[in-house]
Formats: sequence, structure tokens, C-alpha cells
Amino acid sequence: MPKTFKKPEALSDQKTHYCPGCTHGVIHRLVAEVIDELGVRGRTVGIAPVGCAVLAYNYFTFDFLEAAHGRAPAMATGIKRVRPDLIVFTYQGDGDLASIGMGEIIHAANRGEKFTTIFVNNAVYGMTGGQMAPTTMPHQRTTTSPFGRDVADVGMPVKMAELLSALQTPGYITRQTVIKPKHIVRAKKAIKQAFTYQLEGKCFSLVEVVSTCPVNWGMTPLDAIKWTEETLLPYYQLGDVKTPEN
Amino acid sequence: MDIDLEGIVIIVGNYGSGKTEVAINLAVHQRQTGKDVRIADLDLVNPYFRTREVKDALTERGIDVVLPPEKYLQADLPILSPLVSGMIRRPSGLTLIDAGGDDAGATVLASLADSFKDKTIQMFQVVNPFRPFTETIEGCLKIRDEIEGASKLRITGIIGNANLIDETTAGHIYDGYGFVRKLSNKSGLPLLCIAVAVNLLDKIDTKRFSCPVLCLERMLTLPWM
Amino acid sequence: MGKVLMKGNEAIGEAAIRAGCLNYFAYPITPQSEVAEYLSKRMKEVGGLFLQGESEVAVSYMLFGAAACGERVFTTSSSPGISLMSEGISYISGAQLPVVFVNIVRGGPGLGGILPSQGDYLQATKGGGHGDYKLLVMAPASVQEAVEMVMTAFPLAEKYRNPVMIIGDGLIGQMMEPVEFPDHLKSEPTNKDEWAANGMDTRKSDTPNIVKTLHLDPKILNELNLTLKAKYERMKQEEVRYEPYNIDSDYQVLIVSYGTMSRVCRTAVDDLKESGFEVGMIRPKTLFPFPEKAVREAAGKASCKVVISIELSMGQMVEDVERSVLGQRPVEWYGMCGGDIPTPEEVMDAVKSLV
Amino acid sequence: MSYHMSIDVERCKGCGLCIAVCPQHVLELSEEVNPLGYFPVFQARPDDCNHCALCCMMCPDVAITITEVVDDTSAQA
Repeated sequence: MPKTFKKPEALSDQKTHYCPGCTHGVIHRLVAEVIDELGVRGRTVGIAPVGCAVLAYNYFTFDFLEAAHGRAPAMATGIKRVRPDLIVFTYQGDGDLASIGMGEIIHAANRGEKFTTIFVNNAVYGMTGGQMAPTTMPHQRTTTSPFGRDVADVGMPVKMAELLSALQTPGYITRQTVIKPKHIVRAKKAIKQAFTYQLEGKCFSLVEVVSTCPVNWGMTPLDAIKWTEETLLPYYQLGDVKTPEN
Repeated sequence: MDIDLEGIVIIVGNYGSGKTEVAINLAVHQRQTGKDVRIADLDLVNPYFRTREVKDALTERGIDVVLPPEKYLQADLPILSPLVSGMIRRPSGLTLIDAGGDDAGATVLASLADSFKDKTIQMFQVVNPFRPFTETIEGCLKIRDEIEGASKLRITGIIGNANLIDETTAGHIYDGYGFVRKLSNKSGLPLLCIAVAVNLLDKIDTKRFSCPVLCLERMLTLPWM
Repeated sequence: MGKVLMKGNEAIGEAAIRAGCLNYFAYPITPQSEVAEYLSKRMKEVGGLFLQGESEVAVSYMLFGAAACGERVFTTSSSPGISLMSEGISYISGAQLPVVFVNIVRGGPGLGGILPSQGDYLQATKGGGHGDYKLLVMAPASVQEAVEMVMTAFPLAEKYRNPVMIIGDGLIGQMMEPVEFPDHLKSEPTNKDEWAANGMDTRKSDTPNIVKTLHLDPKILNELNLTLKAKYERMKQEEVRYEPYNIDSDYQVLIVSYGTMSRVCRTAVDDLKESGFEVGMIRPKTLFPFPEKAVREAAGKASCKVVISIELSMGQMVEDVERSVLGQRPVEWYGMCGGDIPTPEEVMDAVKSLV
Repeated sequence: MSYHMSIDVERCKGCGLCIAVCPQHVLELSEEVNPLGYFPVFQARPDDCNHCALCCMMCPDVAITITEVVDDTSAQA
């Protein structure tokens, strides 16, 4: 069925600084589409992380904060507690959320803060030059694991969605990806669900999006998608890990 | 009309009601009547202005002071001296226990329940109506409930301690007396005494009170005094 | 409302409420936990917010978030906690957010001890976190003054869009004094709609507000730092506060001392005066901006032979005193910082030994 | 009613993700460099496009849009 397609209003005209084939752009667009569809642009506050998305505030057309490394969930807590009427989301990468900001995200989720986290997991530190992340796969080479991740030395990659789901506080935790159109459709549905839970004041919500980093992985954009499918997705399985109902 | 205490006497109250100052002065007063007096510092929640700071002054007056071991005296740790349960199990003369403030400070008393078993215990709530949360009768009764809940013991009497420290006037003492009288009527708890700072005594007509007056000498002083 | 008897820590909490700040994020640490304990009850009564964060680091960013959307917010902590918050304080300063911090200082370095200290003077006045920033720092010497400073801190933080820190040593937090809460300390409306990320609908605008500290263009970052510098210079012009004591006498020694220590010094000055020995004192109420001119002029008095900085630290304030005295007189130091406070007699001996 | 697909040559980074998802094999990379220095994608076989919008959905740079064109013929139909 033919349809129209245009840039959502919540997305700005600015060209992004992301590398060719990096899926940050897709995820940005999905967030913007959801905000448009929910009609909440005028009361949304986004929080940019330290990481490749540090400049995210340039790419949206609503209020933004830029956080220190890993602290976005604490900032979101601060806003949401004093202005529960605002729609607040953090946009964080794997180094930011799963390493330096592990404490902040766990406690925010455990308190059941009513904001939404978009967690972009591409198994590597993108911004600082391709170093090992907590989510780097076993044997995956990075600039600080030149011989491949040695799990005997640094442990296994962290499955954040499952880890957060172990908390007893109700929440919506889901893992998605955006490597193919069918995934993009599901990811958008999940993001919309997450924001809807927030709008209803229901629970904390987190959408982990398994993403690509062609440049730091040393692959073409298409090879990166293939590698995601073959290597990341069997370990980082897609789907809802926790819903507030169970 | 005088204060006569014996057995186990616990002093409780909200933060800053003046429990410690009252407990110390009660110890001194009762010692002066010739009794054997022991006082235990059970304030595990507040690290400043505790009985331990006047240990020497009390020891000189022949009062036995039970404190955590010397090396932990300034520690930010909830250390309960094992001597406390011993002194409760074998009371002689007057055994005074200075608990910490609020229900939080009184909680430690519940842990001593085994020692308190089968003992007659008097527990007094110190009230200063010029402190937040005890400005109203309802506030005082709420704190009484909270302390009783936390300590698993019943409060048996009230000690009035109306003061604004150096700025206390005779008017404050009279107002404070009226307040604790009302509290006593409302709660059904007897009024043991009211405390009056020594320098105010000659400005006060003690005949206006139908309870004893505890003359309070400030012992927990500030470094510039 | 008449006077009430309050602990410094409680009075600080109450003062914030009276100043219209109904948002408080904190993490417990001795000797200031009573603020959190007090406010955990009081905020319920007044419909305000108290949230105990998971760490001081997190608390500092909760403050950032709340302040960034234009709400009044404050925290209290003690030395090791302030060290942890220093990361956030740098970001809050860089983002030019009005946040009030209270540091009930304890002994250090490291865990130190829980007794009074003034060992965080340099941390508060010269930085602590990274980058070129300054806090407006006030130091009360009584519970009443702590109340007034807290109530003044919010409008000041908003006037400058800069964090304000109140430094009280452990004794100020723990001691009880009668206080009353002035109601004249009302603040003016702020221009927060110009900068706060409070939601575009809130301010009926279609231009997003972005609160950030990242400025990759060196010219823009330099400009920001020049703006901050101009702000600090303006504080030096407009916000210096101090109290002179016995300054009309022909004093031979000038004491510079603040907070709890200054109260002991005051007793020493009185006692020395009785024995015919005149000593003057300048008590800084703002540590940044430091009362440079007042100290310089007092040191320059013909009768004055020597200036002494008396502190509960190993001479952290001395360099500010020296900078103010400009070499007119020798500058000495006396103090201790283990938790004990010098007695008036010890201060008298220290002062007398100078001449 | 008809639809018009347009590619913003200046936004395109030439990553080729759209080429891979197009079921009609409409798209190819251009030989000409755009102002960003990339070789942008173009519609090599525009007549084959059925406006399914999968390319738009896949594009990380919102470089592809499809708009509705109201023309007389569709109005008559």
C-alpha cells in the first residue's frame, strides 16, 4: 500500500554528525515520530548522554538537557520529581548506561521513576574511539581489547535488559533492534508503548535498541547489519523482557 | 514536694527536647540525696552533645557513667555497651538511661527487652514546647506513640523542659508549665517535675507549680562559653 | 510566629522551606543527617519533595535536573559527600543553574572524623570540581545566621544563576539556639523562561531551551568562561559580607576568623580587652567573595602589628588573608583540625604570643 | 492521486541501507559526490518504485521522503 513519508516535526532539520549507516539516526526518528503521534512535543524534555549521541539536543525540536557521563537517569529523576507533568526521556549508549552510569540506571529503575530510557547498545564505545564496552562480545576486538574480549579477564557482556528486569519494581523493559524494516516497526511500537506507560504515570520504561557501529567495528554498513544479526542478536535476544503487568 | 526516683528510669523525648541535660541533672540531683546513681548513654543516633561529654564531671560527683569503650567514643557507630544490659538486670539505687531522640533513638530500647523483662520501669518523656513537632499537645502525643511503638515500652510520666536556652524568660517557664499540665491531663500521665535553669530560679515563683522543680545547671556547654 | 529552639541542621531545613524551596534531594552523612530526617517529616506537611538519592553523585544530578527545569532545589551534605558532588557542582556551574548546597563540614582528609572542622575552605572557595568556576560561599556563626543565609541563598543563586554554598561546621549543624524566621526575605521573579528546559508549553514558546555544558567551539567556550568571570567579579562588587568586631579600638592584633571558630575568638577578644589587651577581628560572612578590602584596611591601622588567621584547618584561609593584607603586616596562623575546638584561653595565648 | 519520492542529495551519506531493503531494486549509488563528500543514492529505475516507503524507514538520515501529489487525472478518477 503506497504511503507518504516525511520528517517528523519533533526532529530538527539539522544534518546529524553520525557516520554513514549508523542506526542512531533511525532511533532518533522513531522517538520523534512517537512524540509527534502522542502530541507531547511541547512538554517533552530529552536528556542527551556522553557518547556518540552527546549532540542529540541539536537534532530534536523540544527542550533538552545534556548530562554528564552516565548521570542522565539522575537528571531525569530530578526533573520528573519536580515536574511530573513533563515527558522525560534519557537517550544513552552502552558505555554511558551500562558502565559509568550503572548505579544511576539501576536505582532509577528500582525507584520506578516514571521516565523513559532509550538505551542504544552497539557493543562498543563509539565516541571515544572504539574501546571495549560492558556489552562488547566475547572475542570481539576493540581498541582496548586488541586480542578480543577475554571473558576470563573482564567477564561476560552485560545484558542490561535482563539485569534491570530482575528488579522487583514493576517496569517495562524491552529489547529491540533497527537493522531491518520489520524490526523498525516493532521498535517503534515498543518506544510508543514505553512513552505511553510514562504518560499514564504507570512505570519506568526502558527500550534497549541493539544498534550498529560500522566505523568502529571496521565493517561496511551492510556487513554491520549482518554481523548484528549473526553475532549480537543470538546473545541479546529481542522482545519484551518485562512488562508492568508481570 | 521533691523528686524521688529509684530503680530503672529511662529518659526519652524528641530530638533536642533536652533529654540529656535533664538526665544528667537528675543524676546529679539524686546523687546529692545520697543515692547510688548510675547513668548510661544510650544515644546511638546523635553524634554530638551526649552524656559522654560530661563523663568526668559526673564521675567526680560519684556517679557511675556507662559508656561505649573509650576508643569508640567519637565514632559514628551505633555501639551499645554490654555493661548496659548488666546494669539493667541488676539494678541498685537509681539506674538512669539516657536514650536517643525520637522513635529512632528509642528503638535501641526494644533490643534490650530481655533485660527489661519482669522489671519495673519508669519512662519519662521530656517535653519542650518551644521545639518543632512538640509545639502542640497533638505533636507531643504523636511522639509519645512513636516512642512507645519503637521502644516497646510504656511512657509513665512527663518532664517539662520549656526553654529557649539563654533567651528563656520567666514567661516561657510559666507558659511551658501550663502546656505540660494540659498534656498531663490529656494523656493521663503524671508530671514528674519541670526543669528550670539555675539562673532563672530567683525570677520564678515556684509556688505557682504543683510539681517539683528540677534545678538545671547547663553541663553540655559550647566551646566559647 | 515567635522564637523556637532549633538545632542548626533542623533550622537549615526549615529555612529552605520558608524561602520557598520545596524540593530537597540528599544522601545521609554525619553530622548533617538531621536535615534529611527533619525534612522527611516536614516536606510531607507542606506538600514538598524529599528524595533520598542512591549516592551524592546521583543527588548532584537530581539537583541539576530539577534546577534545569526552573524549580528551586537544594541539598545538604558533609565533606566526603561534597567531594562526591563536586563533579555535579562543576556541571551545575557550567550550565549556570541556581542550586543551593549546604556543607556541614567534618574532619578530613578522607573519612577524617565526625567532629567540627573548617577543612573544606579551599574546596569551597577555589573549586573542588574541574574547570574555571566559583561558588558564592557563605559561612554562618550561629543558628539564626544559618537561617538567614539559607533564605538569602536562593534569591542570590537565582540572581547570578550560580550555585551558592553555605559552609557550616559540624557544631553549627548540631547545636541548638533560639531562632526566628524572617518573612522579609522574599525573592523576585526570575527570568527562568529564558533558559529553563521546563517544556515549551509551559512558557508558550516554540523555541527549545537547551541546558548544556558542552561547547566544542573554542571561541564560544571562551566566551562562556568570560561570562562566568564577569559574574564572579560582580559578586566581588556586590556580595561581600563580613562583621567587624572591636575594630574601633587601638588593637595590636587583628584576628580573621569565621564560623564556630570566630565565636571562640570573640570570647577571647572580650577577655583580652578586660585585661587591657586590644584585639580587633574581621569575621568573613562570605568566604567567596572574601572581604579583601575590609581586611586590608583593618590590617593597615597604625596600631596593628600583626594579623592572624584562626581556623579549624591547617591555614587554608591564610592565603586569602595574605592576599588581602598585601604585605602591610606579617600574617600568622593558629588553629587545629582534629575535631577539638581551641578554648578561648588557648586563643588568648596564641594571640598574646605574637607581640 | 499519485506519490512523489524525493531524495535529499545533501542529507544522504551513501550508506546504502536503503538499496538493500528496496524490494523493487530501484536505488543505486551515484557516481557524483555530494557537498558532504558522500556518493548519494538515486532512483536508477524510478518507474519501478511502488512507494512502499521501506527505504524511508531504513534511512538513518531522513533523506528520503514521499509526498502525495494531487493532480487532475486522479481527481477525475
